[in-house]
Amino acid sequence: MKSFNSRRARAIMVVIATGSLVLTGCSENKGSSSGKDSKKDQAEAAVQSKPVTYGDAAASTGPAEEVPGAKPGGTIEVYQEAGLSHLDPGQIYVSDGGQVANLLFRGLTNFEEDGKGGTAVVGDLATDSGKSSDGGKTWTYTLKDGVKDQNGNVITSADIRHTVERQYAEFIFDGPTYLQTWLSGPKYRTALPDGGFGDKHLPATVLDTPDAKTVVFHFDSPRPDLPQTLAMPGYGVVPEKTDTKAKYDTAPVSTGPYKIAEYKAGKSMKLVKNTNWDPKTDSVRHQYVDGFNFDFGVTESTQTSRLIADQGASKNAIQLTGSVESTQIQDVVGNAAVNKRTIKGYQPYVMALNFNLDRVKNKAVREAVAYGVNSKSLIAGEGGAYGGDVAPNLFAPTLPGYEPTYDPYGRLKTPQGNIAKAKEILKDVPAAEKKLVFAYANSEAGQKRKVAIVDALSKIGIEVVAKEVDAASYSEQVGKLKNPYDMYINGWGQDWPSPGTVVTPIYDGDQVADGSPNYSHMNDPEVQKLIKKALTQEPTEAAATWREAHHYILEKVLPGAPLWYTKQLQLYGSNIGGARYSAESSYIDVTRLFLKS
Amino acid sequence: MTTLTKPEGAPAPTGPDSFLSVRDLKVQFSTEDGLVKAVDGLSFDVERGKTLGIVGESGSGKSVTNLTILGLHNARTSTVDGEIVLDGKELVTATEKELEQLRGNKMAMIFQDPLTALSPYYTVGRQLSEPYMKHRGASKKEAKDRAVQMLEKVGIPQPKTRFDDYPHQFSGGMRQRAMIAMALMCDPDLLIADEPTTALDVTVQAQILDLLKDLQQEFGSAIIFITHDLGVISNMADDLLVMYAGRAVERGSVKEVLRTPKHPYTWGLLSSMPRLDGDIHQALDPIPGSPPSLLNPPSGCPFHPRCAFKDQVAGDLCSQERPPLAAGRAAACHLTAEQKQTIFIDKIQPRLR
Amino acid sequence: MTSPAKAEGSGPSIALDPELDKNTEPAEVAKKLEGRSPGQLMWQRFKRDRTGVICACVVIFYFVISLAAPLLTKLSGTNPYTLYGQDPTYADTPVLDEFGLPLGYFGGMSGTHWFGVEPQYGRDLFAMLMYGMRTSLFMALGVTILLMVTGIVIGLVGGYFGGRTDYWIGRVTDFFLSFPSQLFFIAFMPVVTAFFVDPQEETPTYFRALAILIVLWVLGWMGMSRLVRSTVLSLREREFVEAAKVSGASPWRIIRKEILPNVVSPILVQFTYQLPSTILTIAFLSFAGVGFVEPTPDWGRLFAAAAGYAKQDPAFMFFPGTALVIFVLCFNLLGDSVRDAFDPKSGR
Amino acid sequence: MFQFIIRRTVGAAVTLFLIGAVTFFLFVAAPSDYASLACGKDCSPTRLEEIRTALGLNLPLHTQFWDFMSGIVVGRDFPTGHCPAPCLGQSFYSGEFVWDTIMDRFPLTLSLTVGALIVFLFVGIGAGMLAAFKRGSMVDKVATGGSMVLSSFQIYFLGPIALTVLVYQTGWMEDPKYVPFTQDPLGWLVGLSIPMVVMATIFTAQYTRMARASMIEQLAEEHVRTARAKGMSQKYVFFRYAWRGSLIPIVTVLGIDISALLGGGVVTELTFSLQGIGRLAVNGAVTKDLPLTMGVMLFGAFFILILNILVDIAYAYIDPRVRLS
Repeated sequence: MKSFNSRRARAIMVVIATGSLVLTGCSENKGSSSGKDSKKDQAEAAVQSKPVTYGDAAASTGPAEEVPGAKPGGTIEVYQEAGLSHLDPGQIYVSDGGQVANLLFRGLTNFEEDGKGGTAVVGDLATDSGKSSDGGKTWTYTLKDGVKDQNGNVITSADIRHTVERQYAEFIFDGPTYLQTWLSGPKYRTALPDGGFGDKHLPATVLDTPDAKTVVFHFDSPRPDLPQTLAMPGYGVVPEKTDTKAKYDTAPVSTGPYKIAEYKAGKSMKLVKNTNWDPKTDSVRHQYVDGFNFDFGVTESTQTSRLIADQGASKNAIQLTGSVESTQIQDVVGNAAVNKRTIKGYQPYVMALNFNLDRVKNKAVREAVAYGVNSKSLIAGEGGAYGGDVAPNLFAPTLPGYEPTYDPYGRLKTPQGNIAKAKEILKDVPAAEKKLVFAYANSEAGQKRKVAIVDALSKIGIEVVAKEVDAASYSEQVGKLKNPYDMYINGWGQDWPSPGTVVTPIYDGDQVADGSPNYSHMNDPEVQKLIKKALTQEPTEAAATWREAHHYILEKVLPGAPLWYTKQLQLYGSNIGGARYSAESSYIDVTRLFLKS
Repeated sequence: MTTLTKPEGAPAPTGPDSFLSVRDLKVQFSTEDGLVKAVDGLSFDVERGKTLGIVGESGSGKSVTNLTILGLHNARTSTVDGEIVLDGKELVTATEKELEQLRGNKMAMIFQDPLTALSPYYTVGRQLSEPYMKHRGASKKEAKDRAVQMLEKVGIPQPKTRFDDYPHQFSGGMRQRAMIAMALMCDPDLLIADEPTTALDVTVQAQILDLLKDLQQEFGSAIIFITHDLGVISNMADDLLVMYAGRAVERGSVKEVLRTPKHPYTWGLLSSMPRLDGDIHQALDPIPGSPPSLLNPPSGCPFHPRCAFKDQVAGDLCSQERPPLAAGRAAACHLTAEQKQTIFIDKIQPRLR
Repeated sequence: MTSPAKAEGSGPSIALDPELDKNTEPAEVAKKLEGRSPGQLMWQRFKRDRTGVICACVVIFYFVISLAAPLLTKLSGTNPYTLYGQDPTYADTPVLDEFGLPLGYFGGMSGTHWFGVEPQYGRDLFAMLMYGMRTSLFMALGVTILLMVTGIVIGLVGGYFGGRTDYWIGRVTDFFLSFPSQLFFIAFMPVVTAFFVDPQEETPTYFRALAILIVLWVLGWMGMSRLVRSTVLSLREREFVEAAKVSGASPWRIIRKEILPNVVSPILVQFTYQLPSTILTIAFLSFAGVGFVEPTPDWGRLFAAAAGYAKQDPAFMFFPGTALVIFVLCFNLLGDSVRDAFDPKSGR
Repeated sequence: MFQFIIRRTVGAAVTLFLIGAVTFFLFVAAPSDYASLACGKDCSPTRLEEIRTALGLNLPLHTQFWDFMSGIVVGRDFPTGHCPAPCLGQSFYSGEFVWDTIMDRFPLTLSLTVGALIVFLFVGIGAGMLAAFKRGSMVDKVATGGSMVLSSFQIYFLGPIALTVLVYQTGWMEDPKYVPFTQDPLGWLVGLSIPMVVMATIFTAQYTRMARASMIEQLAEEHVRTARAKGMSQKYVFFRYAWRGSLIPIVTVLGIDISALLGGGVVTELTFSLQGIGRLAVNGAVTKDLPLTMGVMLFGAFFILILNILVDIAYAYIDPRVRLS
């Protein structure tokens, strides 16, 4: 799962909107059309949804291609509203941690983007993106020469094994679980309770390290996506000798181009150059600037105001995972000079109104809601056209297999809801079933969503009981199997560009559990069959299977009504060079930034 | 002897021996409720070494008059007319700076309530020394010596240690003594004592009065002594001025005024005063009614609404015409001298027995 | 932790001594003659204070329009809940542009939307403001009255009975005063709300109001209590109270007949200061995200939300902001006038 | 004096204990499961139990409370290490010792509140006294009127305006930031000047009005008149005699305002994106981090108590009657 945002980011509810106070109120606002931009975005999205290619040894050899005009020196200011929840790579799953991990940690593989929409997986610590055999059941990685951590220790296959094995330990709980599950099954923790810290290790039939440079993974079924899985920040290497277990989370050992010089949780972090990082071993990252100063606690609205103003230190500043404050979008987009300094693109998230299938059993009700919801008003709450786009289905534009015109509930035609149709469907539904409990996070954004949902659904004759849930525990609360709610809004995004990372976690009946992202508790044998089939198929065949599953889920089951696709709009200071959108992270690409002066 | 020869309202050149001369003084306050004539055409003189007593009810303008002499009236809300001449110096037109030089130096005031009149935030010694340092240019040391000397003079035991005490550490009587000491720091030629003993018990009162008398003899100051206690006045003052509604209604030497009062108001004052040797069964006889509004004073004689004898005056004279206060020993009343004599002997004197 | 009694006696409305000082002695005498009660006097003086009268009118006007919010919105034909910018019913009269900002002049002012519309959802600002003022004013009124009553009772008891009672009341007051109340609001408003609510049901707005009321009340009565206590302390020593005691009046009678009438003026003055500050505190709660939630119209939240559109849509801030500033200003000025009317010495 | 200090210390300790108790039990009473919050997404029942144990949530409530409170005095031992006294526990969330976190953030809040305090006391009392001195003049009207209008504004309203005018539009000043005073006093002042002044503005008005009123009142006091009767100059009387007395109501109200000051600090920190105690409180509340919330509340109360003691000392300094009784 790539959850929509870090817990803390969701939790920090207080957004103080700031704005420059030039009285422009007396001029008439005739409304400008951003439709053009919208179409451009759609085209870009198509580019973004290109499948990933697997790079060979040549592509994996450093140094990375020079960024045009790049020059060394200077320190980049990084604005971020909420502090990082984790620095232990094993615990990193959410995007803010991922962005930082890209500067600090290296895994076996990494994504490399060409800036034109092409994304490749290349070898990072490994010489290439991995060699599969046995029909995709066995993957072999060879480590590059001369890769050292910040202490100058050479990274060996033992470190890789340790990195994998520590994921089995109890103190790692927020990171990705794909690899462990594939290696040892869903109850993987029982396979190695002490996480490899003792004498016990995974058997060589599962994870083999025949020599200091070779790592071999053995799976019981084909895992064609492994190179992409290993590129997740959560599988960044943790050198065995310097692992401090739980304490590692605040003081990790760096293998990337930068290392932590000072870290004050929730307040600030200073990164400086890691002199033991050798550019010749890295085909993706650069080390142009001397360091990064992370400034946590800068609200999105302050970030936006500062970056629009572009004064002093803000010229050297970027937003890490924050985006332009929704109230200030017009100031950014409406001003050509500022608009030049933006990063735009689709994020991988699809926001959906998920139904608790254990409670809302009448499909007519779900259908009526799907017809009746007002995507436009919800998007308006996110900042309008630049905050999101109407989602006709459950696949994001960044996902391979995205179908822009697949629109079973007429969302594109009536983005404000098809009230007549919904009413008609509800005609024969007894009143008791028309009362739905809607849970929302008690934050500013959550309250806005509540207003839109209640407004839209009351129009079609649904009685909505809006129940606030503490913003910090929203995911936990609605993630409970026995939650008392009928519907809730959740966002979901791919972990890597494959429908498998969307359909499997959120619609696979096997995943129904407390805290599972299968928020609708959907357990449909037909879907499970399709998932099983697709996961072992080659990409082109799999695409068709995923498509079938998608259509089946949306039309036959309807576990949730698609609402909107989220879009990214980030701003950076005028002195920042090399800024571009990373389709993989859906944020600014931090590996290639430099300061112009 | 105080000269009491000038007719009221007719400013006359100050006599050679008249140290303070007040002529036709008018003080008006503008309040939110209208214009208040607190003092309305008052004249009197005080000689060096003599004491003028001023009596009157609350609100008769006694205190305002004396604050005005010192220039301590509220300049923002009040206007002052007439003249006040102190030792040849005109005070009404004097600048604030000139007044500052005189205050506490040439003229000093002893306030009524020693509890509130001394600042709680500074030591008694400091409060005493300040004026001496300012007016005499004395050093801290000199001022302290002087203050200790004065404290001793007014009868404060251990003045050296008491110098550093705060007022709240003093008893009421001691505070009043300290007040007096403070007023006398610079040997003032004019001392205004505004009910200096009202707040004190009788024994202390007597001590303080003796003290004042002694000091007057020693320094030869002129004293204006304000009180509504006729007993105290008879003991202290040489001359007496009776005030009512911002005006002088009777004046003369203390003996004259107390023995043969000529104004119905003075009669009232005297009869409302209990006497130690009086018949305990005889009821006191308060003046009927209450003091007049100064916002809207009664026409004619301001005392007429309360006057029991106004029907003896022909016609509406009392309510229409303000009786003048003649020069010297005089009373401002429309009653004829004979009428006054008859009334006093028939009705008032028996009660004073 | 004891603050000295004398100093306490000189709180914000220090000049409470009903006896005027010597300078105004004649005036006082004059008034007595005219035989008006202090209340009448106060009223007369107040009537003459033009600023005070204007402010009183403004304040009354606010209360009237708050009361009449449903009527007024009936007049404008709008309500604070309809999303005019998003509702398909109103699709033919667009009020928002692509950025969710109001179309037209000055925040989308028009015959339908008198004060324009709110960005993003396009709700009618006039209706939102009217209803929002209603929420805030009545909340503030409720809280203030509770605070005053509690403060008066506790202050009276402490001040009148003195001794041990006063000592312990003083300690309790100190305890509450050392509470970091604003931090407490943020941390515990959700908790207090949760106490009242069945987790299955929607939190009714009045529960939320109740929670706000309780928290502000519990942490807000101390100022009033201290003021009343110190006033009562000084009154207790006064002759007329002594006289009443000597004549055998019961404590309750003394409090009611002798003391209460004399603390009315500081209480009234304090009230006029407390109410606007309570409004601002409620606005603070909304700002910190622990006050009322959408879609309950709330003045403070409106103001805080509008601050975010200061540049893009200044009109959105203009109306609620101006209304708030004028209201707080007038209420404070009114407070000054009331104080002056009770106590001309302290005034201009 | 010694007795005074002893008494105050005991009182403060009792108050802190009670505030700790109230905070703790209110927090615990809230229907949130902290362990499951900390457990993360992949939360197995065993893991939940482990977290419960690690956080001490499996212990009886009174034990938890006692552990926390005694830790302040004697320190505590956590699996991650020893937490020396004064130990305010370990954050559920970041795993840091709360005391360390608070100590890291407190200098900012202290700078902000004390800076604002100094600004509003100086400006407020100064303007109020000036207004009283020049009563009825233009100066008086501007000072009183201006303070009235400003007091009707809010930090979150003035803050953005100040930023826009001084930083974003003109670039006259840098974005507000905290530089330790010991490192660069000038940078400290410049960096925090906008937040300090904005925060002070809200309070200034009240103090201007109060200073003016109490000054006018003092000027009518008899002892002030006595001082004038002694021939002391108007200025001397004004700035020595009247001033002293006029401070007493101001100091009284200041004592009551201290917790509001801390609250003002919260809003200011939020408005200017500064990282102080206020932000910590919000984070603690939002993430349901009990030790952090407890720590911040206790520390806030401690701060208030300290400032209150300072206020009482100021009292004694101003009024000798208090000093000796």
